[in-house]
Amino acid sequence: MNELPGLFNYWAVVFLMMAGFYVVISQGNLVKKLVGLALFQTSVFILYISIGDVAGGSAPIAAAGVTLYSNPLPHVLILTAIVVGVATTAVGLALVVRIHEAYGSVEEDEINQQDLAADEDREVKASADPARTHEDARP
Amino acid sequence: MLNAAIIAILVTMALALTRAFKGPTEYDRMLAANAFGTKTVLLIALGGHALSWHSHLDVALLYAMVNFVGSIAVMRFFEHNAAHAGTNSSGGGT
Amino acid sequence: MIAVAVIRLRDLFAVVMLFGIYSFMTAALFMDLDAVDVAFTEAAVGAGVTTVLMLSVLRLTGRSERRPAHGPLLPLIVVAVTGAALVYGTLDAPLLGDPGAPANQHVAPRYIEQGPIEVGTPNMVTAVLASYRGYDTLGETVVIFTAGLAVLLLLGIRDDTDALPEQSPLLGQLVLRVVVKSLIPLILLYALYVQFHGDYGAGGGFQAGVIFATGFILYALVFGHADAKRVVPPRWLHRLAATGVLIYAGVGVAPLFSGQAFLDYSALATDPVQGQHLGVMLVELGVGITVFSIVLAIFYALAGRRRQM
Amino acid sequence: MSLLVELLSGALLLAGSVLCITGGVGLLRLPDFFARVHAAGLTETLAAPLLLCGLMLQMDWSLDLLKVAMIMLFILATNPTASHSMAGAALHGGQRPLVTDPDDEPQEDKSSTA
Repeated sequence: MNELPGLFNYWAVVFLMMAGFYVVISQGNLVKKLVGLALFQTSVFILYISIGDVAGGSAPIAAAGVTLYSNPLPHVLILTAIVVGVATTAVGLALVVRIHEAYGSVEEDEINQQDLAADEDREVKASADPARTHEDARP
Repeated sequence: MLNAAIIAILVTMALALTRAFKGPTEYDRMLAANAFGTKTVLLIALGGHALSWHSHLDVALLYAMVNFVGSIAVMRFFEHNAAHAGTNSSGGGT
Repeated sequence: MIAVAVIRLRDLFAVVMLFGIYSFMTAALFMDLDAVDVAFTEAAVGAGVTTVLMLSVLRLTGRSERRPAHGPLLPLIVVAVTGAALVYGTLDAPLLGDPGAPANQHVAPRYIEQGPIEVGTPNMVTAVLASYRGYDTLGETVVIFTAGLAVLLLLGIRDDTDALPEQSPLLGQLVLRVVVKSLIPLILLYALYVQFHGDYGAGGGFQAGVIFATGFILYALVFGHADAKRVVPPRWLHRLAATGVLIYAGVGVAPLFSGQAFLDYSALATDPVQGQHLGVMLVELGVGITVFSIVLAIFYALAGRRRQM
Repeated sequence: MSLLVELLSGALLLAGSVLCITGGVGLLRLPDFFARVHAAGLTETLAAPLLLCGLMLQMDWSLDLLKVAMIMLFILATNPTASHSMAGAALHGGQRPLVTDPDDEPQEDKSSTA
């Protein structure tokens, strides 16, 4: 499908990237957000790989009688990036698991609510007993 | 004939994809995903031969493995949920 | 492919399923763009490991949460504006497959022309990965190592094997068990092939590590975590991960003794090309070990955790 | 000889494609999950070897041939297993095969809710 008109690859990448972006900013669920991030990531991968593609070139493995290869450099970068990407995704997932254990939810707004409630709780206590907050603040 | 086969595989992939989107139950989705994976293996094996890609068969072999592992993982997830459903009475929700 | 992305914005479990499909498609696209190694990695990582990890997290957090927090209008506008700006930016970009594009002019020709001669590996991706850009790859390996450490720190390193009495629910299926048992050696063998054949064809340390880990993940999925941990204790994994990084760094340090630069493998043997070859192989081995142990350790940490409430 | 091989390969590929599409249509059209499993699993298990055999007949002797054989072996081993345990999982998870005519289904629903 190398005959697809010139700039199509960029548009596909932009579309995917925006889809991932949309998921990240609009969804409240943290797991969903991670999926969105992964989507964003793959769009960047595709961008790099499509930049490195050379029309009519073959895979960058030296073979007799082939003179035109596609650019190996983006391949290397993305190769490592994919594995690093899965490692970072795993860190994100681990965080989500911990958050779920601490808050009992992976929804952003519920977590915020709980935080707010906790803050208010603390403020109420603080206004009731100003001397104690002073002590609290010192150490 | 190779081209015809490739087109057939593509059509089947599209059908499986539709099922994956529609899938009334999760099991349908899983089935569709599995079928889709197998079709991808075939597509890469045949299409790679037709377009003479380099070392496409390695990739196809790897896909076959990964597809299987993925299905097993999903099934394990289901069975886990089913086991929980017995005690929780709600299928895995919080 | 684009359609997948759109309709994917739905129920959580379906999202993960469809993400697997999407990964397959991405990998097929990479094949089409002549990036064999990348397709290899994406297939092993995206479709296999990511799906497994996401599923084990969904098992922990529950999957039915789905609530549009606020109206989709504002994010849509933001996204549309950003997208439009990006599309506008691409109008000047070089066309797909243009050999004269700036990205293909700078260092790539040197890698392509000199790689097989200087490093002695026909697969240029491997040559660039391990030799020319050895520093980068060392950095990536350390990043993976650090990520593994972070996951372990977050989820706890204790390996309380007896705390997991639950048998795998799939253990009851005889057919599955027999087939899986006979397939795992094949997978591991294939991983070794990928590891050591990476100089000549698609493959290398990153992919091999992931495939190797996939084999053990399959075992753990079918036979339960306790059994898998008896085969590969997590304690070993932690040491193996460090060993991999050490192998890499050690190969890098070795040339220093003979007055060469860090990671200059030519000094490893009397013949520079042979030295390069040896260095590349050792480095790939280090990478493979690290990736394998980190992926498996992450899997243990995420999937071995029981639901808290 | 080569013509024979060519013809044979073509026939295998054609048969495989037909089966493949049949499976796809079955996957989409059949009324319940178990029927779909059987459609997908059964046709796939036959279609994949057919297609791969057709491919093998077109290739030269090399290591690649062995790889295709490996792929075939792998699909033959994993596909039925996966279908089998999927059906098992679905049964375990509370899905029941649809034994009645699908046209009766709405009535049955009504009677069960009433």
